[in-house]
Amino acid sequence: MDEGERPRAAITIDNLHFSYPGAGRPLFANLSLHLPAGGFHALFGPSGIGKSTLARILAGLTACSGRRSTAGPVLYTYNTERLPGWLTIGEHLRQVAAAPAATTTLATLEDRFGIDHCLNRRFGQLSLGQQNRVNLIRYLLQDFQTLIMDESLANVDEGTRERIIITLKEHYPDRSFLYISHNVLEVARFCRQIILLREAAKEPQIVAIEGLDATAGHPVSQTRLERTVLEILHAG
Amino acid sequence: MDEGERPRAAITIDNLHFSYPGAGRPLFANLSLHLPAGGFHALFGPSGIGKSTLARILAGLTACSGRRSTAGPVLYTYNTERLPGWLTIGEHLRQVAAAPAATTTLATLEDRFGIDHCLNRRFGQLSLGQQNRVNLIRYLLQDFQTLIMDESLANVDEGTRERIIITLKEHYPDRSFLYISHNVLEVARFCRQIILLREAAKEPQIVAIEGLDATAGHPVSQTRLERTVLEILHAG
Amino acid sequence: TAADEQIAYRLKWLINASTAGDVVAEAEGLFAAEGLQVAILPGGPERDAIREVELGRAHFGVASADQVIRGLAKGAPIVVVAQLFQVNPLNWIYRPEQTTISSGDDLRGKVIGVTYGGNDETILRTLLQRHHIGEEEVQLFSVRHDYTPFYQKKVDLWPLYRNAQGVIIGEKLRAAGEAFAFFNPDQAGVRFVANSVITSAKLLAEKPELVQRFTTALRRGWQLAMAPEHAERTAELIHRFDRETPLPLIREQLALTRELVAHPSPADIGRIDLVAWQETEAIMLEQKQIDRPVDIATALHPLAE
Amino acid sequence: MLANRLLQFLLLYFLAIGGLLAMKYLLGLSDYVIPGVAAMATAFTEMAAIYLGDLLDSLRVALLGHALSLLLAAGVGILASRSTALGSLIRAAAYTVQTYPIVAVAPIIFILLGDGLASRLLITILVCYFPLLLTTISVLTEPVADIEHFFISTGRNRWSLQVAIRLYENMGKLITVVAGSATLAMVGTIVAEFVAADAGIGFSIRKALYQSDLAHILVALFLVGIWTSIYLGVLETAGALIEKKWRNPAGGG
Amino acid sequence: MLANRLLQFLLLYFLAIGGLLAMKYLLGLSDYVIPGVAAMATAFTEMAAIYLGDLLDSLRVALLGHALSLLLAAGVGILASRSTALGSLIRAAAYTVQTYPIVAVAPIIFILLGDGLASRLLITILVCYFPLLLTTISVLTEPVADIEHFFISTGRNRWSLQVAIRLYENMGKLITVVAGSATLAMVGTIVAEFVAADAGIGFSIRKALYQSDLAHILVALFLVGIWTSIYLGVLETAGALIEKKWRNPAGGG
Ligand SMILES: Nc1ncnc2c1ncn2[C@@H]1O[C@H](COP(=O)(O)OP(=O)(O)OP(=O)(O)O)[C@@H](O)[C@H]1O
Ligand SMILES: Nc1ncnc2c1ncn2[C@@H]1O[C@H](COP(=O)(O)OP(=O)(O)OP(=O)(O)O)[C@@H](O)[C@H]1O
Ligand SMILES: [Mg+2]
Ligand SMILES: [Mg+2]
Repeated sequence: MDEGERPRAAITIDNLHFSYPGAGRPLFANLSLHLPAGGFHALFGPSGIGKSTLARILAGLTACSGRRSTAGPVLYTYNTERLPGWLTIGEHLRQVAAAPAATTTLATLEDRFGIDHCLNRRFGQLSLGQQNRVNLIRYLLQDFQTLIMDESLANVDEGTRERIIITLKEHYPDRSFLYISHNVLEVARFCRQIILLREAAKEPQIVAIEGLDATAGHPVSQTRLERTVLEILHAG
Repeated sequence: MDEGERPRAAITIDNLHFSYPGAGRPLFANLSLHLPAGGFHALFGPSGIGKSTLARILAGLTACSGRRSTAGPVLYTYNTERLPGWLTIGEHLRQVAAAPAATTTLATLEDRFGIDHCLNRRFGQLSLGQQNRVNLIRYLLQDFQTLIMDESLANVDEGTRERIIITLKEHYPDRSFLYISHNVLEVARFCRQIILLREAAKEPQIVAIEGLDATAGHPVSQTRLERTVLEILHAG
Repeated sequence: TAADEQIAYRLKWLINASTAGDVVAEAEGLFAAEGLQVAILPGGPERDAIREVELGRAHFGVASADQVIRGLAKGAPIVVVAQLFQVNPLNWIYRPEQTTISSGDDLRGKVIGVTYGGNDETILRTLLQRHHIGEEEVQLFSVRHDYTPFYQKKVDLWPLYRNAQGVIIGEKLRAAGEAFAFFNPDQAGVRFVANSVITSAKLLAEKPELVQRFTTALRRGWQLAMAPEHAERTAELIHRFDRETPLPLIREQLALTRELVAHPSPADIGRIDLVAWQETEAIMLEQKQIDRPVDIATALHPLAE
Repeated sequence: MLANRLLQFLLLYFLAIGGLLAMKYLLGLSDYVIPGVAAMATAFTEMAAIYLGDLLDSLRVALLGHALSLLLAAGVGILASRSTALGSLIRAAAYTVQTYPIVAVAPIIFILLGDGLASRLLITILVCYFPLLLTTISVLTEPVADIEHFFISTGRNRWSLQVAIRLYENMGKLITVVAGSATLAMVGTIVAEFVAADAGIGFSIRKALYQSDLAHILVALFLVGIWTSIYLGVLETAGALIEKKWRNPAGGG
Repeated sequence: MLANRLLQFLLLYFLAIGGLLAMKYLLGLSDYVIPGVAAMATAFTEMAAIYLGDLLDSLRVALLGHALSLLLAAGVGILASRSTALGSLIRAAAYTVQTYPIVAVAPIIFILLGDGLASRLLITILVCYFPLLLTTISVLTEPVADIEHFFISTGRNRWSLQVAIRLYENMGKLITVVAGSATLAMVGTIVAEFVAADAGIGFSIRKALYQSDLAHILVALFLVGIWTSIYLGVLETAGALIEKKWRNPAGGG
């Protein structure tokens, strides 16, 4: 796990082996992954395949035996995080907004994420999807090169979710995102690269598929979308 | 909240008014809802609109001012529930399987839900989607007439989720399900009635839309699906 | 033998030189010679031999005279069968370099340690009254387990048992090169009976010979313990229980105990001093420690040998 | 809550008195072993006013001692929950001090602090702080991962913040223990007065004990019980209000 | 953990002794106020073996008392956490009993239980159980909604299950408090021996106290500290093992 020559990828991992203590077969056997620098990418695969585990390894939160190198700070956020209870949402967000510039970003994000009317409530008084969004916003205010979003929008409705993804791509063109989601259409439409995680028995365990990387200005055609979706489903 | 003449609906609620203490405007103003008896239905709407709140009211978990009547026991399950930590999943499920008949049901469900290889692990050792599925299974083993599933499959991949929904419809044809999900395609395809929850300002606050009620034997055409999806999106 | 009667004997305090006779009676087989198997139970501040005797938990016990009189005033059915100390060992230690006490009058203006509720309080108050010293003319200091305030010279006079702590504390002061002396209330004219042996009126009525045998063995034990030629052996026996006190100090304690117990002569060991008891009762009445006379003579049962 | 506590105490107290009296009359015990009703009544009328004065004196110390114990437990708990060598040493010190019975350390306390309020307070605190400390440590050493993750990841995990998070998340538990420890403050004060003071209800109990005066002791225990119930009831009510104000009902599933 | 505890104790003990000696020489206090090094050494060589025997005797009682306190606290805590009138009364009783200083109730205990192990154990338990009780109550009265919801909804919410859930979810906290309360068991035993027994280290401390022998007391406190550190260390190690075995690391987010 050394930071050798500056990698072109946001995160590189080679030769990863991992199993949970007590588990029979390894979860990852000789896995290698290169998350491209910049862009909105997906980590995709069926439930229980190891996405969250891999995400935590990529973020350096779980120790592993592979070689890992990163370009810049990597943050990992997940959908069941909570905020401290003694502050209102608004107070908390203002407190964690890193730089002065972040304050204006914050206002934009609050508006685009549709949480501006919740700001003087506590975290426990929000709906699940509101909690998801508030949590994501505070990570966006931080100093990161790569942000791993583990089901960070799982409880948000599709319309809002699309608006959020597009906002991210507009506002953070130079950062790398790794988005974990179970929505194949969304992933196919909005992601640049879809990293498909498969069982440890399959070789290679990881397949990278090109997504359509849609933005507000560049919607994608129904046919291309269907083709990509099929490609993803077949590769899994 | 009396159980008057036996209603034809699984749950009926009339004249519901509700606001959270301290909140400015009411969440529900004069809302009425009739959940049809039998069938797989959805409660749909944007994040923060009040689905979870309404679901808890329907289940009798939150006190309210409306008239509520139900046909048979109503259960409410949500995605962040947990199992006791000292039992393995298998032990827990066997313990809560209500009747002897439930044991065979259990085996089928474990298989169809794809959690049969997790049975001798603890809840904390499961992935999110596995946790979702295990939690749902135990509710299915109970004595209920209506089951409200609040984002119960939110962290499960689409393939598994469809298999689960189809299994539910096959195995429990006489029961009523109220499914809360943010996936409009899924809801349109599999649900019989889609109860659309809108802002309190709109009149009526609830709109019921006919879904396609697909089963394993009766897939639905792409055009009908698109039409229903559009109908839902426009009504919202 | 199996025929031996099992007797529980509750002391007032821990086993030390003040219980020499009790230990010797047991260890030298004097109880056994009377057909008694006696369990000697150490006492303490939370122990109350009168209660235990009344409840039948103990057959005999040691209590101070003020405890006995107070118990009688509240109807406790107990009797006194022997008096262990002919002279009350309660003294006040002081540093003559700092404090001069030649008579009770000299207490005026002093800081005097007192155990509130203890018999030293009664004795002290009587002393003050007899010498016409008002409460405001002295400073009373509440005494507790440890001697720190006396060591730190915050208190002029500190109450203790002359034959027990008196020796130990004296040794410490001597080691530090400090002079010390004792103020004895007896010399200032206050006679207040100390420890005596009690049993229940019921036991005395039902088994007078048992009480007789016990008292006899006990008196012999004390006579043996106080005999100078037996002193070394007595000291060793006490040391078995009282390991914290070095043997030389125990010997010194024994010598002092002899002066208080075999007073004026060894023949007086165990003697119940009626006059002293009556004076004790009078003091307690005077100090409002009891609200009515108990006619102490009726509770005293000196048993002829 | 308060009225309840008082009623419960009265019920228990008179049950206990009833038990003692039953024992007295069944076994035919003298007033010395267990005082009769008349003796108890006399003791009450004679001593209640005097003891009430003593008790109020003690209560002052108990309140102050309780407050200081809370501060001490919070302070030591916070320091001790740090996984540094110093934190570990402070924890060891807090535990070691607690191991020693007050009576054994009393001479040292008197040498260090002399007589008077300081010693009395210190002893009260020594009796009262430990359960509070244990709770504080147990709460502060258990991570609240789903809240702390963000602060750790973003390098914001100041130590004070971590303490705040863990205390806040366990507020209900803390309030229960803080209110409950009120009784320990009371017992600490009484013990202190027992070994150290020449004032307060503990001192009065000691005097009664020396004279084997159970009737007086029962009067004192009655007053102690009444006042502790009140103190406890007030704290519990206050705790419930705090919880209600600070913690809002959790949002929908 | 164990070695650490011992080292820390030794460090603290000798720091404290150093402090006392510094005070002695700075203030010119005589040997009977604070014994000199020579006196301490003599006391140690003379008494260590004797006190060790006493201590082992006490440890037996402390272990038993600790175990019984755990049972009592669990039992009373479980009963008291029920929101019934009986539960509330039991809780009030537990609090009231705690309010009374042992020394005041000791005579009553002796009347009821007589001498011997029973009284000694009861006093140990009375000193030790309360912090455990407070923690138990605080844990048992706080719902774990996301686990309990299922059992409540399906009418399965037996009371024993609820207790199991809440205890299990708070195992880390409970272990900290249980291990920590070992020191209270030790102090409870010593107090019991102080007022009640004719054996044990508490009894020896009392004798030393009556002889005003600080050097002996310091030897006794040394041994008490050593053994409590060992006991505590063993419990903490055991607790860590239990937690590791029972609680598995949480799954991915
Ligand atoms: N602590 C653990 N001990 C043992 N096995 C575990 C542990 N945590 C997770 N697992 C298993 O490892 C596998 C991968 O889990 P992970 O949470 O990474 O899956 P995932 O791809 O994120 O699934 P989901 O989409 O459901 O969140 C799963 O089969 C899970 O059961
Ligand atoms: N305890 C509370 N106090 C005040 N407002 C609350 C509370 N809980 C929820 N709300 C608000 O009530 C509204 C409805 O919340 P609810 O959880 O029912 O939404 P939802 O439709 O389930 O949303 P989601 O899809 O995000 O789960 C939201 O705007 C939320 O912020
Ligand atoms: Mg996951
Ligand atoms: Mg919701």
